[in-house]
Amino acid sequence: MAKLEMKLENIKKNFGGIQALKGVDFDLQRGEVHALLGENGAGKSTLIKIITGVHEANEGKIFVRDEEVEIRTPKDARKRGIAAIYQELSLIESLTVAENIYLGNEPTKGVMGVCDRKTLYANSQAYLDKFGIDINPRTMVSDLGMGQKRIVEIVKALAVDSQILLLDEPTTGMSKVEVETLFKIMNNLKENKVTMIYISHYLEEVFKICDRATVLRDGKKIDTFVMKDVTQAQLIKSMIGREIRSQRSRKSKDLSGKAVMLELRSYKTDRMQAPISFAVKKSEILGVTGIVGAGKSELAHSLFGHAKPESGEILIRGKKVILSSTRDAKRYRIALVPEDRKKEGLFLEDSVANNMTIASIDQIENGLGFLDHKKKKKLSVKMGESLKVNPLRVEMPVKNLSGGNQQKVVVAKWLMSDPEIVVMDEPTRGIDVGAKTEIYDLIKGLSRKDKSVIVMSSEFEELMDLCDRILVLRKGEVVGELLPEEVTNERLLSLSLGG
Amino acid sequence: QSSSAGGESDEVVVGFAVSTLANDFFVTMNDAAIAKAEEMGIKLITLDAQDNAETQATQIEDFITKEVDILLVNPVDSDAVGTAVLAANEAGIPVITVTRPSNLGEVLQHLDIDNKEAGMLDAEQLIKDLGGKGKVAILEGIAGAPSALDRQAGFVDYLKENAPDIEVVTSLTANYSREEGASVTDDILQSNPVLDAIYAHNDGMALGAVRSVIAADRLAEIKIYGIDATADAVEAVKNGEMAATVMQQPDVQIHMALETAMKVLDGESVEAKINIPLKLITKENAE
Amino acid sequence: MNQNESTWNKIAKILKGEVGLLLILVILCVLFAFSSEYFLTAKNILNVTRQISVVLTIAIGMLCVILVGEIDLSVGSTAALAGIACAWVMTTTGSQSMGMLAAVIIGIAVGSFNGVLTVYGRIPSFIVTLASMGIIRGIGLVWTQGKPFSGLPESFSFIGAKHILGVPVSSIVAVILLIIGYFVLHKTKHGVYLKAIGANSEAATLSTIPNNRYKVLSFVVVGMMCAIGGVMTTSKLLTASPTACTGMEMDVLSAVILGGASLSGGIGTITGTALGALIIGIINNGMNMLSISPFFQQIVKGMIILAAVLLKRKNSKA
Amino acid sequence: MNQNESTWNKIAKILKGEVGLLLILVILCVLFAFSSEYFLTAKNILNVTRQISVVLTIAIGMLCVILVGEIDLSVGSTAALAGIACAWVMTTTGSQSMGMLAAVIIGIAVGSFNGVLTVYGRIPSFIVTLASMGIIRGIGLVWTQGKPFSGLPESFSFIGAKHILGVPVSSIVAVILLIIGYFVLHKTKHGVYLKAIGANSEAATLSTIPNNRYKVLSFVVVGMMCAIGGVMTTSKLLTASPTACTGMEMDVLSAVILGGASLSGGIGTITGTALGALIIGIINNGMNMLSISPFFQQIVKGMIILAAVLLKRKNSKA
Ligand SMILES: Nc1ncnc2c1ncn2[C@@H]1O[C@H](COP(=O)(O)OP(=O)(O)OP(=O)(O)O)[C@@H](O)[C@H]1O
Ligand SMILES: Nc1ncnc2c1ncn2[C@@H]1O[C@H](COP(=O)(O)OP(=O)(O)OP(=O)(O)O)[C@@H](O)[C@H]1O
Ligand SMILES: [Mg+2]
Ligand SMILES: [Mg+2]
Repeated sequence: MAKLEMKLENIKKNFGGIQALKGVDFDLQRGEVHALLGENGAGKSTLIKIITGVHEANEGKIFVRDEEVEIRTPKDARKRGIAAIYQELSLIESLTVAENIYLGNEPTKGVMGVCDRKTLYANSQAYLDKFGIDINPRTMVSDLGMGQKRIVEIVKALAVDSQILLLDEPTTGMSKVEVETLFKIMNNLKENKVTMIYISHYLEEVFKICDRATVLRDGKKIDTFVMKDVTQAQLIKSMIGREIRSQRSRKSKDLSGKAVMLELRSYKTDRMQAPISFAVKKSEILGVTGIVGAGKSELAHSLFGHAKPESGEILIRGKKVILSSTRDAKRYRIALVPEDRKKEGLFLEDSVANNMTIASIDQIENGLGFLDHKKKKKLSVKMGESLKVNPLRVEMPVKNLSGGNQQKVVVAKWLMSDPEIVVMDEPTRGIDVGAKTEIYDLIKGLSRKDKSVIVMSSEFEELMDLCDRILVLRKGEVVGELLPEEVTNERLLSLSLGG
Repeated sequence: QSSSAGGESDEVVVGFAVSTLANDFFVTMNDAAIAKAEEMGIKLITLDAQDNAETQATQIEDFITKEVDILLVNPVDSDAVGTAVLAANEAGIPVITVTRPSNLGEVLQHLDIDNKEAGMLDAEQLIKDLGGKGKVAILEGIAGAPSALDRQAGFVDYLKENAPDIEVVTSLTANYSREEGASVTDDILQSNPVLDAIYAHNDGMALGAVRSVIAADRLAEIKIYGIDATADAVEAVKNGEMAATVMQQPDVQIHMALETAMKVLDGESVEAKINIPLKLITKENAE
Repeated sequence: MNQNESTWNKIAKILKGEVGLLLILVILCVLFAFSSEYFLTAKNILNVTRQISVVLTIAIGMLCVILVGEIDLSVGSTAALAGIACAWVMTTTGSQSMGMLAAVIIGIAVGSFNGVLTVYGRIPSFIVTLASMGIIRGIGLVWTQGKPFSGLPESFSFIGAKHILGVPVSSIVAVILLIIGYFVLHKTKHGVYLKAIGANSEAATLSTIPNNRYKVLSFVVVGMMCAIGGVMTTSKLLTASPTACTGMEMDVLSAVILGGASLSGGIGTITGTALGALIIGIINNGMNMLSISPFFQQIVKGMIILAAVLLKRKNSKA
Repeated sequence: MNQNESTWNKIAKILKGEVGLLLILVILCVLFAFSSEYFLTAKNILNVTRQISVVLTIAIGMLCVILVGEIDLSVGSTAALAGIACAWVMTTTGSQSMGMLAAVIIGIAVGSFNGVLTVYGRIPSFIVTLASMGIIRGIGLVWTQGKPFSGLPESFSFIGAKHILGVPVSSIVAVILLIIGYFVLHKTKHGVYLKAIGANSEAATLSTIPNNRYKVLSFVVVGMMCAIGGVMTTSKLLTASPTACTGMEMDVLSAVILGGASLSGGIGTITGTALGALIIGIINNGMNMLSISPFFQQIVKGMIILAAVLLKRKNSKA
């Protein structure tokens, strides 16, 4: 049997009343990539954070290379050769890309801690080049798109010379292209005997890169599988305790009788590299994809009145409109589920109920303008149930939810406002296999009710499942428009990449 | 009607509401008050309003609540103290004011220091020293502070009347602070290659000016005048760094106030107003 | 064990907030009551409420500004200028209500000025209000030529110095404003919006909250509160001094922050602010009652504040 | 066009930062130079640098504290107490270096006190330093019985009042400290850490930065800078006054914030801070040169600051 790199025994963790981990055993063999699977809120991130010293376990033992260790702070973890990519972005927006990559790990000269800038920037550039991604290491992180930030985060973890690398949903918001690069790098690391834990809700990825998989459910370990000997359906069943149907429709809806709801004509903002034109009909689900930095989010913001337009026009129901603020957008019954839940979507310290209702707060006002807390609670519980938010404690601060459940709150917030046009930027980021179906059903339900839905996503499968039409963006330009019948993974990929 | 505070039946309790203890002059006054009270067997409570009229009103209220036997008030502002004095009247607590009067209410005695006169005394000496001709710069106290307004008016009016050939080249505030006195003087020295005198509304600023003038090596040509006669300033006058300062005898003033207080409590009648004589301190009479 | 812990946690949670402050207040009162017979009398306590009424009034507005993540350093100057305007208009027109109207107009004008420059000029509010603090103080000084504006009619002292059934009118005004503030901030969407803007302005914008309008509005509110505070002060002293309320910004900020608000925005309550102001008022009053000598007062006050906050923390950790 | 835009954008970006401040400075200098012949002389400019040297020195430390997202209101009191300690030890032992050592010890002690209470006591630094501001001022007052401590030897005026080759010694000290500060904050990892802590303390922890240690350290640094500032002031006036440096916190904060730092942490530069202090110093000096009357000075100063910052913003938008 292979040597153990790390072993966890009976790890327990509770947050206040919530028992996140209920005695988890886990072992990690040297040189393997070990997947950690489970529904939203199963306890995956918590386990990672215990290993890296962000949280301290209430009970249990950690062994690293057969030696029992205490890991109290991230620094302790780093001393043991453990590095991590966390689920939520942990970059400093006001520092440059390179400074972020080497934060806490700066190349220095002399005793004073003088930064060796040359090495800093050269090494960062080298790492970034590996991803073939066009990011200048001197740019501020605040100027990057979400996907680019993810890549910086990955590079940051790689820059630490680690023996154990923990990756918590590293590929959310990345397109196939970047995922492939990541896998190449991971394979490389594997050859160098780096051991990895890999968390993802994309099972195809897990089958591609992982050797074994451990499934958590409800804070308990269910089982550990060897990937060679298991099927996707088996894994899913073990994760959620039931099977789910696959649901490729791959047929165009008949939209011929539908009126055009929204149209862009040579529209361009100050950050777009090229003008963009397209139209969406009532009840249509339009997909928009492209690689990291292609301009999906900028388009999403534009449709919600949160960008600086330079030229072109937007028409709603055939009438020219000016969306100069998010208020305007709301007036035209447009909704946006933003991409970066931490920065754009949530008030982390505030309660789940407040987060869900804030964009449609008028609904819970009584005649005198006072807030009806009972109604607020009722509405949020209802919405929370339909999206399977777990645990559903609407008075709890939203920061105490797991990543996937936080994402559900963001989606909930906008569905509450009963919009006509729904723009969703990576709506299923970090959402588990089971709950994704719920969201897809919701989107389809919107479409049945004659609403228009625009979904920005870097996940091709998702779009192929869901959309009536897919636009492919490259450098801000529409380079392709595909109907469900003609869509294949390869076509999407080659269009995204160009050439 | 000697009521009592703090439970000790016979002790006379005097509340002293002082405008600010961030100023030598009033620190000296307070020290003298403490010494004198001890000597007279009086219990003295001092509260410092830190030059804030609202705080002072509050403190006087608190004295009234504590049922002190008599109030010595050194108003931050003669107008603003009025309502508090009225409240004391209403509570039957006798009030004596020192340094500044109260413009409202019934005050048994006011021991006055005429700030205008202090400015005049400096002006008089300055005219003498300069031979009626020259350029003078002024360092003002806190903008809008009553003492600053009076010290300015007394000085400037006297000059205007008696020495039209003396020009006030600039008049800037240094907020009664020694540091600002020095740095504002730095600026004055830069923009006035020719300058014969500096008049400061208090000794703190004057002493700051002294440091600045010494640093610029212009002490021989520039004479410096202050008000308050603090120990440092008298020393400076003695060794020729300052030309003059005005003694307002805060210790004498507070001694008299305390004596008045005892008289009032004994039922004797007292004079409504007492002027504390001012004294110009120059090298000749500095001790 | 689990059960136990969760009850503990609950208590800790409450203690962290207002109840912790209430506890401090009670402890202080007990201490002072044992040391001075004059302290715990209805008269003295009412007196304290009057003493803090101006700070309290302005703190309501300051809380709004702090909630959205801004700051207003010009409150003292604004209160003073509003007082002057009130006194001047009152003596000129002979009408008290005209005077108060003038004060409110000044307050709104200053608030709009600060708000518009902060929001649309995109200048940090610290800089804007630091500048306007000086400008407004200067205007007051120039207007009055540096001299207090006195000789106001005795009838005008109603708001600042009179009582209704033994309760000071200014305390009543402050309490009414507090109640209104409480409702607006904690029971309507406006409060939710203000907190949201301060907690995460980007997310607030994307939640279709009109950030800019609310920010300007909160400056206008603080301006109006300053106006009321300025009128109270003028009424109490029957004098409008151009140097009134100097340093008021620190007193107000102390109350708000001690009350649990965060300088970086998004966090804070009206009840906390009220308790914060009350604690500071009680400390000041208690020390005067105990005749603590002036030089020692600052030391003692600092120590009490630290001890109190530490005690609160300690409890909330348990 | 795209090309063009990016150059524009670049210029705008620089203008947003220090160059914008530099521009303001130049414009102010030109304006004042036209209005007063004495303004733009080497002597006067050196004079300004000496006048701002204390603010500048303390601002270096304040910047560290602001960068990590905290604040220090006790700087003025600390400087005063350090000055008193220096004067007392100096006259007692007869040794100037012992005096300065005493000042530095006071600075470190106060800084540690503030830092430890903020970080390990988990009390907002606004409250901690508000309390310590009072405590320290009180200690100074009790120590000196409220009277200035004078009669220091003339030789001690070297740091505060003397020149080397025509340049004020205190300016030289401040510039040396600035250069050290520049290197530490902008060239070593320590500066990066401070910014990271202030911008996102959670992320900083995840990046293995010892947040607590750095926070305490930055309070110690500001304490030490206060000590140096206190010694400078004492040396200049040959007097240690217990009320020295009152309100200094506002002057220092103004310089830091005008220099582009953000009160919520993570943003700020040494060069910006230096320019901020210089701009305020130049405004004060220029107005004195022009003999603008005290009542108007506050108005003019506020207006200039607003105009300057607006101008900068306007440019940075282009
Ligand atoms: N700081 C916290 N306070 C309270 N509860 C928490 C906290 N962090 C996590 N939890 C709870 O612990 C449980 C496990 O969360 P965790 O983040 O580990 O889930 P996860 O498996 O990573 O889910 P996801 O797939 O959504 O990321 C959840 O119920 C969550 O609500
Ligand atoms: N705040 C910003 N400031 C400057 N440039 C930005 C900003 N946000 C995004 N960009 C740039 O605009 C371009 C489009 O980014 P956008 O975020 O729209 O891409 P995306 O397709 O959504 O990619 P992702 O997969 O990263 O979400 C990118 O080159 C990005 O660097
Ligand atoms: Mg997770
Ligand atoms: Mg995007």
